[in-house]
Amino acid sequence: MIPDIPISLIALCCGLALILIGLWGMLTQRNMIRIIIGFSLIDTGIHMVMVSIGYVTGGTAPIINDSVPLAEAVKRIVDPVPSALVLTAIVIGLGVTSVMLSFAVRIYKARKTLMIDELTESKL
Amino acid sequence: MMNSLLDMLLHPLGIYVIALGAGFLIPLFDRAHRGSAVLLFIAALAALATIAGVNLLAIIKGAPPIFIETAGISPPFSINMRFGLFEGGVVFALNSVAFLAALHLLGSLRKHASALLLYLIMVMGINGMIMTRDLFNLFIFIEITSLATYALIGMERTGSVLAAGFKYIIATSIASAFFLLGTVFIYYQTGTLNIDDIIVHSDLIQGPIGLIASLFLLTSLLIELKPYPANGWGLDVYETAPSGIASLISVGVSSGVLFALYKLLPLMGDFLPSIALISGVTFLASNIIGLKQGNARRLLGYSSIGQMGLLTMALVMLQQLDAMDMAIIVVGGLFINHLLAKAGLFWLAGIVNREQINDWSALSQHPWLLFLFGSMIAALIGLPPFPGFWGKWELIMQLATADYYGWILLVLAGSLLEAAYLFRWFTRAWQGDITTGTAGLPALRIRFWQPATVGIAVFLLYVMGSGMATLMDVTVPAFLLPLAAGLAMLLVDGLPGRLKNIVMLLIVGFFGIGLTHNLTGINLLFSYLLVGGGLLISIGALYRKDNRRGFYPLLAVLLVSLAALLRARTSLEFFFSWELMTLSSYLLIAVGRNGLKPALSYLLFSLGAAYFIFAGFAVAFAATGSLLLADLGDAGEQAGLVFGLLAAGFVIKLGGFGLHIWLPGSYAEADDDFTAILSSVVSKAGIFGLVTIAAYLGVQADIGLDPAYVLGWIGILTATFGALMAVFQEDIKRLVAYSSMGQLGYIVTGVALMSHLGWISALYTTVNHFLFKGILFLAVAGIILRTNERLMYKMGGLIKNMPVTFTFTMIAIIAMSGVPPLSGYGGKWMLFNALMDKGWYWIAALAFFSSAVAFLYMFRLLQTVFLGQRKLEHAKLREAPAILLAPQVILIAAIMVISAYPKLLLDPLSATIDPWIASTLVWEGTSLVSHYGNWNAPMIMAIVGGVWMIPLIILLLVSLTLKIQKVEQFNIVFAAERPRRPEETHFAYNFFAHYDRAIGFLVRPRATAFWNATVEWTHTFGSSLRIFYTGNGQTYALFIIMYFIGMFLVNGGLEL
Amino acid sequence: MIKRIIIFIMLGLMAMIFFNLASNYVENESLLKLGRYYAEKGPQELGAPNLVTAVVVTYRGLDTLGEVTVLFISAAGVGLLLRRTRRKQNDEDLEKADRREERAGVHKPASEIVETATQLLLPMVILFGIYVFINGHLSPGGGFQGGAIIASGTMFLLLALPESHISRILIAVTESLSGFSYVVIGVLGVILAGGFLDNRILGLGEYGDLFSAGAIPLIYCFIGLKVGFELSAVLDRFRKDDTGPEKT
Amino acid sequence: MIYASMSEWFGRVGYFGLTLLIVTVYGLLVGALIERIIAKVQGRVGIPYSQPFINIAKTFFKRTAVSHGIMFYLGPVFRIAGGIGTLAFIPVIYGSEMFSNFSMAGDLFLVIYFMFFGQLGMALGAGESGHPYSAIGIARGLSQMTAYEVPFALAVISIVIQYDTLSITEIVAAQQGGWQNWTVITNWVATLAAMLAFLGMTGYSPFDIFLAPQEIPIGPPTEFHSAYLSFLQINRALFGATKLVLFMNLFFGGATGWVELMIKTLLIYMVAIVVGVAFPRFRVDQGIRFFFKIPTLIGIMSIVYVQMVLA
Repeated sequence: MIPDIPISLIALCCGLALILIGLWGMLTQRNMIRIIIGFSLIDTGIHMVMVSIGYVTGGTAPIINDSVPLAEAVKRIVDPVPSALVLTAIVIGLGVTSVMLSFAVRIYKARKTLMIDELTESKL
Repeated sequence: MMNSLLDMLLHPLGIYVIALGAGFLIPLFDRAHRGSAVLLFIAALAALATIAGVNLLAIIKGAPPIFIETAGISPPFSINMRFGLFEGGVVFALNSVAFLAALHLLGSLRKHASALLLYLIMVMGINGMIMTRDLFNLFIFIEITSLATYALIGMERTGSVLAAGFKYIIATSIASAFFLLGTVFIYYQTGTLNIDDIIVHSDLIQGPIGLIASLFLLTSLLIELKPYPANGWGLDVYETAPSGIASLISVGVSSGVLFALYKLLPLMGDFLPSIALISGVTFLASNIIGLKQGNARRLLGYSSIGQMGLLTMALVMLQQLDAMDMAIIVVGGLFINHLLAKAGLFWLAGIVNREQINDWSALSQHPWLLFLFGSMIAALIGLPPFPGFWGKWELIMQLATADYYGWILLVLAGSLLEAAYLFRWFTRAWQGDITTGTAGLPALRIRFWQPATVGIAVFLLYVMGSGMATLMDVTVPAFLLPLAAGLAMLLVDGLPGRLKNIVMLLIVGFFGIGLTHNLTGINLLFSYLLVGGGLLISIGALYRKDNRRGFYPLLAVLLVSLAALLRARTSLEFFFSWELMTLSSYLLIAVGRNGLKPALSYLLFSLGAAYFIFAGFAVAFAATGSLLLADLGDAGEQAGLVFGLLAAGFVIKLGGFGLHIWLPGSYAEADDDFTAILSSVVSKAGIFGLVTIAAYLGVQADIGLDPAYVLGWIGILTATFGALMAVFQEDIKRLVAYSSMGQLGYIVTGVALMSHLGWISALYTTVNHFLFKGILFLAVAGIILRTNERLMYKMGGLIKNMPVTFTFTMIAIIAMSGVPPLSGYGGKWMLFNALMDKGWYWIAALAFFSSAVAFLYMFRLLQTVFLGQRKLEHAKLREAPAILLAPQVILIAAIMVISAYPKLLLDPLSATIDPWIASTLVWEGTSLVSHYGNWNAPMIMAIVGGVWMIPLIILLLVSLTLKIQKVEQFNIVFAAERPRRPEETHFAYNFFAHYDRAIGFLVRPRATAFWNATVEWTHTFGSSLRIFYTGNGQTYALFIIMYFIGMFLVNGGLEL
Repeated sequence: MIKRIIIFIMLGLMAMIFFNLASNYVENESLLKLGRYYAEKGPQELGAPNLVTAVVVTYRGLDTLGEVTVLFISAAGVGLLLRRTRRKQNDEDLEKADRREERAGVHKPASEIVETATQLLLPMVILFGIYVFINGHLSPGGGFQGGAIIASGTMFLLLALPESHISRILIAVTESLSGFSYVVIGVLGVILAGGFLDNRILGLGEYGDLFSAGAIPLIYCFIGLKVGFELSAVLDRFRKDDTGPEKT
Repeated sequence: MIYASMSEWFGRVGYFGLTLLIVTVYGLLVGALIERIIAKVQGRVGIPYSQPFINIAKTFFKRTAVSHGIMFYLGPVFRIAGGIGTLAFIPVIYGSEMFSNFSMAGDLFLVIYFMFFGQLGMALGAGESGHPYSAIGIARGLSQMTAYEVPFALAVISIVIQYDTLSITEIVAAQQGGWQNWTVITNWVATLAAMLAFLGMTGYSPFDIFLAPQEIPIGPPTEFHSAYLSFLQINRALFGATKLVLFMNLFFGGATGWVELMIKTLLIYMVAIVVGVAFPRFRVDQGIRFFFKIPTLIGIMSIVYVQMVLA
């Protein structure tokens, strides 16, 4: 069984599983910090999905130097694009997380609570 | 490549360079000096708008779209951007609004350097979303915008805004996650990230992965557009965020997302129906819920979401119909409209700073703000001359050509609902001192510069709206003349009231005659009634000595738009003038004593009517491919539907049976002189419309008799119930108002007959109605002026004080009643003959009945007001002012002439109709002969004069021998007792109590109850639609997930 | 409870959708269009052995500029949200509460081991960060990675010496200037080379050398500095805000 | 021109004066006759035939008068003008150009509408007196009118359909040639409806509450006296007779001579009298509801009848 499963599929499945776990966290945890953690999990999951998508069977890091000469590059490296995208995505995720955290901090300061279901004053 | 630095700076790339450069430098400047940072910020924003503007101008002048490539590598291997007409337009508009919003917000923004840079970069982010052609780059710009938005929302750091902001973050971050996932899988399938490249290779997007990836992208963008019901998080932010930020979220961020969706639409071909449905439902649902909303900002939120739904729907529809060339008008118009109006409203909300719409009554003290407020609301509803009007027009036309009638219904119903709550809000604001809530609040303190940004937005709305007219097939100057007249009057609004009236008469006369002098046929006839009549009745308004600020400009708009209406060649021109007329008459009613509430129902019914007309025109356009009114007749199979819709519209406007509930209130509460104009002049516009469509459709297209027969019934039921309801009124204006409704009913029936005689009777009655209703309402104005009462039982015996008014009223009433020899008889006679000709016997019988019923209220009017016992406090009243009587004299003279020589009127009327229906009038001398009988008006006049004179002379002669004793008021045979007070003796209150006992059940206010129930039901429905708004961020997140899953299941997920 | 059930149903459906994705996923046998182009042309065009860096800095340079912007605004946003309000009369209670917390030992000084380790490791961490971003075009790594490493140094510092002072001015000036310089380099690309953010404003140099690949190392330096300082600022902000989250 | 010359015009006026006189006198005599019949029924002697004339003379020559104002003054003028005018528009004797009056000015429709003229003027005159009974009486009378107008209008429409004309002369013409051609035979449904309406129109019991001869002194004209009252009295006879003539023309074949006219109208009148003597008075609302039920139904049936049966 094991050899049949491509490595990137495993990564992909892990990534998707992480996303699900993150969603579960965001939907069920009332504590805002945990919700933020849920979001981070989703983010990470997506990053894993991205990287696994970029994988080419048998590929190596896309650095063209002595070990991977230019002529063989096309055949031997993994796709550099998803890696580049992941880099950006990570930073964005970090930005969002930090802002979310500062919201949580501020909400706690204003309301003395971190429970999201206690913040329903504007709704109708 | 680019030689001078200036060229480079003005290149669209400069938007990024300047925004980022300035953004990065702001903290540095701030360290040095806060003021310099602010200056840099303002300068950068101005530069953003300037760059967009310069480039847009070049493109409009014909330059090709600008493609911005980066990295010196050509796409798809590097990121590129596009600055074409659409991008340029949106970017320019956005940057300009962003600039204004910044000015509006400057007070709070300048407190923090980071707020400045966040704002700047948010604007840049939106620019990027619009211009970039790379999918992943789009994601980054979405994120930039979102992040900046988050921070700015939280800027004030109060509990509620933070809570709302957190929900917003949760929702949008899930949406972003979806977007990212979608992007990745799209890349996986196509191997490219360039949107154009993806579109070229869209065949590669296939199978379950393709489907899921596309749905991820689509759902993400839709969620960002806040579709119902997954939009509670957005509303919370609208409600709590600083107004400037909320305005930018509403108009800026959403527009960016919408543009992104527009770019990706070629990939979404399979999902267009679901997108349309979602946005349509959102539009409708937000507007229904809006009805229940009491919080001003949240209300704006619903309106925003609704408008975005409409925009999205319009966009998708155009894509689906392959009519993207219309996007510039439809989406462009709606977009600009929403952008400016909604932003302006949010700013205004910031200035007013009152949470509950009830508390906006503070605005009543600020007429100019009220003006701005009203203008923006009118724009949002899509009233002319604002851009939204043109956009909605074109949208409906396009929908009609595709036979999307359900969508037309949805758009119009949604618009009507939106009008309902927005104008209700406006009414509250105008109303002022309502008791609830305001007591504890201090008056508004508004600095003079604060409304400047709002003012600019409104100004731009007017400019853009008027400018858009040039894109359409409209004779612009003619149709903007009403506004010009209004503007001119506005400039002299400081003058004394009477002087203004004279100026207005001159202006309206000049414009009106200019507009109508070369008309022919039916239009010419109505030009006499509408323009000439309008001027004549307006003379009566001179009796008011007060200043009446705002009254004359509106009246000028109304009267000139009536003239423009007659001139309309196309349905668009017609509808434009029609809406302008609706709007101005609404405002004129609203300035009446207690006019606001009835004005609201007037407006809503009028808009409802207008939308029927709108739909009718749309169907006609779809059928004929032409906007010309003259081509209406070519509608072929659709003619019946067109006729039905248009007739429904006009009948509502005339206060048709069951749809009349707006009428008594508006007539009663409008200023007394304006009521005269409303009844005798403005109502004729509806008749004009009815006659016009009857001519084009009824006769030319030969719709068959069924719709006409229905119309005939509606007309006669209107007449009957109008009369019956008039009988039971205590309020003199309501009585005359219902009577007006009844009389218009005869006209409707006459038109519906589709025969020469029927039309002659309709037109003849129209003229006659103008004459006697003009007299009646002016007389009523005089009575109310003198007595300061409207309840008839509080009057009585006024014949002694106001004999002239009494005489005029009596003559008008005889003319109305149809008693020979005065002019009313002719109308009745012709109508009856035409009905018999057609075989509409039941209608004829009802016509008999209703004209008999009419005697009841006519007599009541004369008896309880002029006859009977005079109230003690009325002993010293004077006759109505001469200036009020003067127009009545002219009208009386006209009645007399027409009564004696109806041929003078009938010949031109017949000539008007002859082109449509061959004349059937047979004259034998002065006698008009019909199939059944004849009518010899001069002879009748002579005989009646004779038989009246002879007893009179005899009585006079006898009187010479009599000792006639003039007696005091109470000298009557009253059980030998002399009543002490007139109240005991004046039989007036509940005059027809016995009649009420007998058939009063017929006129219990069922229509009112029905409409109230409808309103109630809509409200209940609206609140039940709010069930999804729990306020819990997690629930909202769940909705988003469900939304995606729903999209997935609906769009083929079940088959996987 | 119903809500929970719905959530689980939804998650189940989501899992089903994901299963669809995974079951239809086929590992790529060869490079996709973009990847192939970059692999074939990248080294010659831009002179950077690390293709990821080539993509990040030049081919998708606009993304990266955006990325930097994202970080910049999140730092600004965090700063805006967590700014200290000017002490007003009614804030005094809060302040008192803060002092009580301090006395109660919420801000415990770090242990000696941490302190010492920090003193020892901090320079090396920072140096390593600098190495990572300078060599971004040659080996795995780059401006963001390097910046993050520098920021982790800051984290160290803050853990070890909670009271240590990080110069706001230094941060502000550095991030402003480096960001601005990045934009300037981008603009220079328009003037001197093929387009915005084109790295070929400087010579491509000897393939594989430290000073090669045009402006890439330069850009990565700015990015590294900027990221490092911005992340530090964010961390600093969270520290400075004196409402430590309570255990719930 | 229908009236070709001035002399013809004057001739018509003269003949109309004659008609007027005959009809008025006849109306007064019939009034007296009715009074006598009622008296006989009630076991009294009753008034002499001269009594109505004496009454008029008395009131006309009364020397004192009270006026409540100009409209009060004009009320009786309107009233009698309404009566005279109505008669003027009805051809009285079929086949007689002399007694066709001014019927060429209009048709049946004109007559029906002109009947309101006098009522309206009267109402206004009475109203100015300031007496509440006047107003009450008029309010009741008008209400009742709207009710009996319905079956009447339906009947009229029915016969207009039947004869395809509105001209009274032509309607009468169509009924010539024997009693079997009278509308009462050919279109008995319409006649029935119209006769029921007629009961309301005449103002006898059970539909006399608007006059209410006992409770409200004499209904709308409460305040009138002297010459004003004489006008009203004359009109009462004249107008009543005119209505009879109209009904005779519409439903009973018209008359070719005065004698026929008198007999027919008297018989028509008797219907109202018999019903009036036999039935107690309705309240106003009862009366109104009555007319909206059976008579209206009959009226509707008359139109159906004329369309289904006679077509």
